[in-house]
Amino acid sequence: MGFYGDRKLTAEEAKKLRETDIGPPYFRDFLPPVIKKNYGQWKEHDILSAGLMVHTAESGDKIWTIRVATPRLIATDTVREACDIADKYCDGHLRWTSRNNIEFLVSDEKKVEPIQKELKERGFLMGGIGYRISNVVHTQGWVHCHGAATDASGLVKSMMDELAEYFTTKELPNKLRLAVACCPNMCGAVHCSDIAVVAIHTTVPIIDHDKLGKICEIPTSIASCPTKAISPYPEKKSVKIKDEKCMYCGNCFTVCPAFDPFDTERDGCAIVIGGKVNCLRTNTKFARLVVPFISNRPPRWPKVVAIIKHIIELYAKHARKHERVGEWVDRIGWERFFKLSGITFTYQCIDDFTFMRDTFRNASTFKW
Amino acid sequence: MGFYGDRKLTAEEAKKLRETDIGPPYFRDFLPPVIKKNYGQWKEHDILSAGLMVHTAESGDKIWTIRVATPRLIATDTVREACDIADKYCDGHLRWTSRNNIEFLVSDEKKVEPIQKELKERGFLMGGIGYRISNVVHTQGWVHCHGAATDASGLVKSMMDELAEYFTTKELPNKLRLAVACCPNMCGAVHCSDIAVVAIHTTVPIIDHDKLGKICEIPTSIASCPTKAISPYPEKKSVKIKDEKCMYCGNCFTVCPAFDPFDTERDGCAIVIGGKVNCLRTNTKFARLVVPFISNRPPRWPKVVAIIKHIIELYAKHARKHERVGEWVDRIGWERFFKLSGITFTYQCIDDFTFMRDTFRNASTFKW
Amino acid sequence: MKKYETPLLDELEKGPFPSFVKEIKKAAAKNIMANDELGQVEYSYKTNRVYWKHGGIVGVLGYGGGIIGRYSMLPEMFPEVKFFHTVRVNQPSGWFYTTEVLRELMDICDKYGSGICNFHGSTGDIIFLGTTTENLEPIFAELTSHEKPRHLRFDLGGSGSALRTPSACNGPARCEWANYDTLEACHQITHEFQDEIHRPAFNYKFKFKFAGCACDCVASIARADCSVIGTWKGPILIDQDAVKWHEKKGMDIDREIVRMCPTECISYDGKELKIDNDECNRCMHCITRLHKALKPSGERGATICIGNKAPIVIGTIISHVIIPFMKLEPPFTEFKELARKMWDWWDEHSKPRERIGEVIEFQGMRSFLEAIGVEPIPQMIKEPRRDPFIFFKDEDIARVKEVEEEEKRTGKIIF
Amino acid sequence: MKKYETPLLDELEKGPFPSFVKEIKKAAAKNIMANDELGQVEYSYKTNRVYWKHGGIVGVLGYGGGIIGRYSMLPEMFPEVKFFHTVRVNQPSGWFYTTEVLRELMDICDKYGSGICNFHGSTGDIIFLGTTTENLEPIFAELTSHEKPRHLRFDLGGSGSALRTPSACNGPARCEWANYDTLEACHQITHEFQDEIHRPAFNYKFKFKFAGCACDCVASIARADCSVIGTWKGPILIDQDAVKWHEKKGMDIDREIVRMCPTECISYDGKELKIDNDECNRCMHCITRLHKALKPSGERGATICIGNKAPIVIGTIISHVIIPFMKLEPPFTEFKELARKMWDWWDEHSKPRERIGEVIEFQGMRSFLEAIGVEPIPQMIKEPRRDPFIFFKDEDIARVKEVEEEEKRTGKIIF
Ligand code: SRM
Ligand code: SRM
Ligand code: SRM
Ligand code: SRM
Ligand code: SF4
Ligand code: SF4
Ligand code: SF4
Ligand code: SF4
Ligand code: SF4
Ligand code: SF4
Ligand code: SF4
Ligand code: SF4
Repeated sequence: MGFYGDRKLTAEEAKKLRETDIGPPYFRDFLPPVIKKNYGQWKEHDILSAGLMVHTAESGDKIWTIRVATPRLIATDTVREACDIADKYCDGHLRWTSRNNIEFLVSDEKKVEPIQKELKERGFLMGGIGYRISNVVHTQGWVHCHGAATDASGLVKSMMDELAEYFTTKELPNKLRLAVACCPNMCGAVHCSDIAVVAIHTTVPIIDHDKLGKICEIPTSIASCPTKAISPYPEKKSVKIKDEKCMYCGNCFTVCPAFDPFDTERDGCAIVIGGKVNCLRTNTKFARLVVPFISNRPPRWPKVVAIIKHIIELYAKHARKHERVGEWVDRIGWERFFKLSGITFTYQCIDDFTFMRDTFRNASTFKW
Repeated sequence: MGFYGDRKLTAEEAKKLRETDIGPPYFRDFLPPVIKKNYGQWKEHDILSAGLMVHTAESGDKIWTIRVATPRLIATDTVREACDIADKYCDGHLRWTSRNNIEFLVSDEKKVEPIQKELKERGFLMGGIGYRISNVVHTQGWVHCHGAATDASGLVKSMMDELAEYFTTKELPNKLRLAVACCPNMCGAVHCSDIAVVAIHTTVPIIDHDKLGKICEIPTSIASCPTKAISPYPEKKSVKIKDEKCMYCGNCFTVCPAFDPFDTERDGCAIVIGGKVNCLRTNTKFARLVVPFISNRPPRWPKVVAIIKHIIELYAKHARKHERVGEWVDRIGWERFFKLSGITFTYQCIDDFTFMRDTFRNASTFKW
Repeated sequence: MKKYETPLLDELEKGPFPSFVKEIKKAAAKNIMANDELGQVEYSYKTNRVYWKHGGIVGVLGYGGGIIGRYSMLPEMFPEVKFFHTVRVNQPSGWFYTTEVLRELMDICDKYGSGICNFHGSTGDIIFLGTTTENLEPIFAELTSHEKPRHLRFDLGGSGSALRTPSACNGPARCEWANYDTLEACHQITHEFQDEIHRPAFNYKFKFKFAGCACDCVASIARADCSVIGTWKGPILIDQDAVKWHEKKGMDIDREIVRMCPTECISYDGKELKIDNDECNRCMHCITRLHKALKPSGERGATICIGNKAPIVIGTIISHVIIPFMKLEPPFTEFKELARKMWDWWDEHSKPRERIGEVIEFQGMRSFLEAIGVEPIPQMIKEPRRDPFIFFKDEDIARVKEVEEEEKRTGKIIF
Repeated sequence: MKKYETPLLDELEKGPFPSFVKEIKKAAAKNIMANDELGQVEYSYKTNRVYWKHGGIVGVLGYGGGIIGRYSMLPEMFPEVKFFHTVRVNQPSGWFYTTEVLRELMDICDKYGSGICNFHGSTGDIIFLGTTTENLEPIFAELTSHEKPRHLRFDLGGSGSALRTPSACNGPARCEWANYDTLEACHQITHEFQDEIHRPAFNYKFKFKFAGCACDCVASIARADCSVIGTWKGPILIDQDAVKWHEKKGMDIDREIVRMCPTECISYDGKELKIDNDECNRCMHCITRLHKALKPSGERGATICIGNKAPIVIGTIISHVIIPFMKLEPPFTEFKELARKMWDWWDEHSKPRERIGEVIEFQGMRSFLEAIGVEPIPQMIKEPRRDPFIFFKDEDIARVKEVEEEEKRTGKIIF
């Protein structure tokens, strides 16, 4: 284990061994030979099944990719298991995707069937390629982050259990990208996802005035607030929050731990839909709020899951081929989406931040 | 003249005669009989020429409309001349349009030819109906407003002399709406016009500190500034302007005459294009800046006129039938518009006010 | 009368389009104010700047608006325009006139003013361009008096922080597409709110404009705080023969209609034109182009949009949907009540020089909707919010909790 | 080792999708930190809230970043996660690994950490989830030392107000559409800016992401301050036979391609597919769908977009075009210079916790473009400004005056 076996390095040893600024290793050293040879010379690809695609080079060489899901949070032994498989079928080469899937890179056509068989036997879930749901971009949640208003991993697991067949088999009109962010900092960058959950607080942070004076700077605390809800409170050498102006983003807490926005009853999830990253056909789109608040219901968040599934089924049924969720909704109109989905439209859906003006409807042309 | 002949009322008399809150007269009293009869029962219309259309009622009755241009600013005798004509052919009925044209309302088909002949002889310009340029919405300018950074009437006259055939004969892909505002207050509401001129200042107002202290309120002056360029100047009991923050809108002057934004060399015109009011096909659109500054060159503003004409000719040539200017440009892209038109793209075209974010291009998808 | 050389303005007498210079000269021939106006405008042309100045507020007794005070900066050079106020006269709905009333108006303008008018001001008024302070009361008296039998009885329009003169497209008077009586609405509403027009009591101006359909021939959405735009609820009726007629006349139905329909709800197989009315957003494109073949049907009313204003201070706003559909029939009670509720809210939440559209932005649409008693619906927006900055009231969370309780009881998710 | 009851988390072992709970338990079976992590997460599930807290900054000597300090709020209940820092390890470009290096990484994670990783963090790093303060230096030494012959040599990634770990799509390694070498670019740029990564000296974080084409498989435009998106300048080459092949496979070329082209520049008459390349905006739709038939040609490079950030404080920004086209070839000199110029400007104009996209908004794009020496062109914007609030510098007016002088001389208008 490690270069020094099981033995942990002492501080002294570490000091001697360490080097700085070496940067990441050179990726080329890790590429399979067929990729090295055909680097930049790929001609085309074919998607053979949900979990399998083949890329063909100008030279005629091919590389098969088998994609499997991971929960992202992964035990070292699971990585080792993947390594065992990659050793057996991929000459020791594998990669991860930008959405936390493992891709086994097979150069020998004869190994394509066997590796799939073994992966299946070992319980790996193959899929996510093509017009399907791939893995869910998500963040730390209760597993590790101090700011989490919900758990991310559990939500993802709950969602994907329900949607697994869209990963492994069923096709959709286009790719569908899901994401979860466990607070409005949005490390999951959910703002351009087809469907995403963003965890939110819904109570005004409680301020620990003693703590604030001691460990935080007042100007920084004031500046942290997007809606200018925070103002000085000289009597207490602290600050105060104007309740009506606070929209619970938690940024004051990010900047200073003396703010406490947590509330076991009133933390929960919002659902946003219709974002897309790429610029195919239409430009990058922001996801938009459709359900403002669902109480946290671990371990399975049944309502969050049900609503997401419902929207996906609507999308599957109504969108045209190649339309992403946002392209579909933009075509039919948001008023039609709310009617079709039966989702209650609330005040919260109406923007009241900086860009509200451009979200208001400036026309008598809408659908009944 | 008047009800009391030539004699002006004395203050005393006026006091006795005056009545308040009577409101405008009832429009129905002014409607031609055929309109009264078929009110709300019109079936269809036909545009017979640029200056002539006929509306047919469910009853089969018809009313012919002959439209003529006016400079909006009009001498009483010219109105009387129009009255003479209306008496002769329209049983004394006529109206103005929302774009300052006169419409003669003829109920008797036999009079349709003769009135057109007489209007022509008298030098009235018939036109503006259908897919053409109609009259120009505009404002007071040097003729009457204290705030004018250019003249409006003269600009309109100069533009329309050059474009007259688009009023009287030539067709365009759709209606084309022109407007002129003589300062950023935009009484001409040019912001949703196909092509418009908005007069602007380009120098930081000079403040008369003595005057300011005397006649204006300091908080009001400060609040007037959209970019927060104005701050207190306690030493002078006045305010000062941070030069880099001022974009010369003149609102401080509107609120307080101690600000002087006028500059004979640096007042001028900007050209905006691509707006539309109605929601046919596409929603209401804002006009967008294409030429940021052209020096005032009375009496004919040759450059302003030339650029407008150039854009109209491009539109005539490239747009699809029924496309408004903005719909055309949106289809081809603004980068293509600048290329086609050869108009120099400047820093000024890049938004740097509140909504800039949504005007930046968030995609690698543009035309070279 | 002084004779001004006007070489620059003379240039603007040339050319095919009607000339405002000719008009000023026509008036100047017999009116000394018009003559000095001519001189001062020429001087502006020569020196490249304006010579009017801010001035004290002027008006008629008991009114706070309707007159714009204006003074020459060069009274020595142009003494007759030392005072050169405008009088805003409230036009009749739809700008319909008889020659009789026009003549009478012109007489007043000649007698007390410069003999020059604007037909019309940008808001819709008849503008007498230029008069003196002492003439204001006589003009007002001549306009409003009912003493003598006559045709003319006009009132002043709005100015200042008041309700401004409402205006309307010609609507049912001469248009087949009017979905409500724009003219009657404009008239009755103007009469209802005379006090609000004449006695500025708002924090800033407020404008109504009435358009009979989405064509918006009175530019209401771009020029009125309250834009009332006619619309309907039933299907579009199709006369297939007339479709053929249009086709014969040269229309390419596929390119010009089918492909330009924003909701892609029209199809045409060369024989029959079909419209999926449920998906139509009533944009009026097909109806206006196939104007002999298509017409709306069913319930009529208007969409009410709020909030337009000019760019200063926070940038241009165009009106946005507040009431997707309101029946608009005399006596327009619902509409009048709405106006009052809006103004109350506006008054309560605004500072001076804040238009209602700005205040809706500052306060958020919710505060406004709650004040006027309207439930949020998706028709009000183009798209929902994009940032996770979400306000809740305790009652909102309580409602969510209630629903969630019910879900727990029934085992059924309520979307 | 303490055994926690985890009835709630146990629920999440069920179901078809891989379970993070199984993973934690797998690690917990032999790692006490993982075991207490399991306990604390279960407790969060039970009580509906998080139990991690803010803590002092921790790190390795000479670096200001790469470690996120984390502490349990319940050290009595879960003593082994009293300290539970994460170590961000800079992944290789494109997330390609050999089993050898992975095993070595796992060994380190087991020895010093909780035996749990994130593959990968949202920014791209390999994350060792949970270790103590005193283990940081040893981990760092084992990652970086070159003392022994071995495969693994990794460095830490970024955190704090620093350059964050850049990432790249797999690009030329396994994709036919890469317009530049995303992996090499990512690698060399990461190496160039080691100091900026490890020693936070910016006013806030800064992220690079490299995508080979408009598909943007690394979500660069939505997740990096500097998004580098491959594109090309030549025509799209068409293999008409392959078009037929796609058609035979069931593609409806008219519906799926022609009508979905955003610039309407494709036509298909059943025989020949034509593209008006001048009007194409290179959106990649047709190319990705007719992937056997179409491919880009001509000069290759990238569009550089700047400014993305998460919603707080002023709302989400997505990156916008700053350099429409830049050749991107080793040693990427132009790009590196651009980065330095950007950072200098950013540094000069920002306050702490202001991302570059925010500062571009506060200062206006001009200030930024001038600083990096780029002329404004229409490709940078979707549409020009709408309000008449226009800043000028004296030199701008001077340039206008010059042009106007020339126009006077030549009698020809310059547009
Ligand atoms: C006369 C008229 C222009 C014209 O030539 O037609 C006019 C003239 C003036 N407008 Fe206006 N506005 C006129 C229609 C408009 C319109 C268009 C409309 O109503 O359809 C607008 C844009 C729409 C809107 O209301 O937003 C308009 C937006 C302004 C503004 C900017 C208001 C804002 O919210 O930003 C100001 C500035 C102010 O209120 O102080 C303004 C201020 C003025 C003042 C009073 C100048 C001032 O600073 O005090 C002008 C008096 C000029 C004069 O010499 O008479 N005027 N003004 C129009 C009224 C005539 C009428 O009653 O029929
Ligand atoms: C007379 C007038 C109403 C009034 O009460 O005064 C009027 C009258 C008609 N309009 Fe209009 N519109 C009038 C101002 C407008 C305006 C307002 C403006 O220009 O400021 C608009 C909105 C312009 C905009 O979107 O920027 C307007 C947008 C339309 C449209 C939509 C055009 C389009 O974008 O596709 C139609 C439909 C059409 O052309 O078939 C229309 C159609 C019509 C019809 C055909 C309606 C009818 O059946 O009677 C009328 C004759 C049309 C014509 O002139 O070609 N009218 N029309 C106005 C004439 C102004 C003038 O002197 O030229
Ligand atoms: C670990 C990671 C989430 C994950 O589970 O993958 C993460 C975790 C944290 N992020 Fe993040 N961010 C992570 C990627 C992101 C991304 C996505 C990306 O980089 O593609 C974003 C959105 C994109 C962006 O940068 O705008 C992101 C936007 C934020 C923000 C908001 C920044 C802003 O400009 O608004 C914060 C708040 C802050 O900076 O104080 C933040 C702050 C944090 C902190 C440090 C919490 C804090 O308040 O100090 C989190 C530490 C959690 C922990 O327990 O380790 N994190 N963070 C990601 C980094 C892993 C890696 O290095 O690979
Ligand atoms: C492996 C991966 C790149 C990597 O370096 O890791 C990748 C690989 C490919 N992408 Fe991707 N994309 C990958 C993330 C993305 C992302 C980023 C993301 O999801 O966060 C996007 C942007 C998503 C968005 O717009 O919101 C993305 C948008 C695309 C598209 C555009 C889809 C569309 O909207 O029309 C294509 C084109 C296509 O599907 O034909 C594409 C096409 C492809 C192709 C066909 C490219 C090729 O010829 O090799 C690859 C297989 C596609 C597949 O999975 O169906 N890839 N692709 C990423 C796999 C993630 C995963 O595990 O599922
Ligand atoms: S989204 Fe918020 S809670 Fe989740 S990892 Fe990022 S900062 Fe932490
Ligand atoms: S939670 Fe957000 S809105 Fe509320 S006070 Fe803190 S920073 Fe301001
Ligand atoms: S646009 Fe400006 S200058 Fe022109 S009339 Fe209105 S306020 Fe006066
Ligand atoms: S001109 Fe406009 S921007 Fe300049 S100081 Fe006056 S109000 Fe402010
Ligand atoms: S707005 Fe509609 S109803 Fe009114 S005149 Fe125009 S087309 Fe007719
Ligand atoms: S009114 Fe507009 S949306 Fe409705 S069918 Fe006609 S073109 Fe389509
Ligand atoms: S971004 Fe383009 S080049 Fe990179 S992997 Fe995706 S499709 Fe290939
Ligand atoms: S790349 Fe996009 S814009 Fe270009 S031809 Fe293909 S679909 Fe059209």
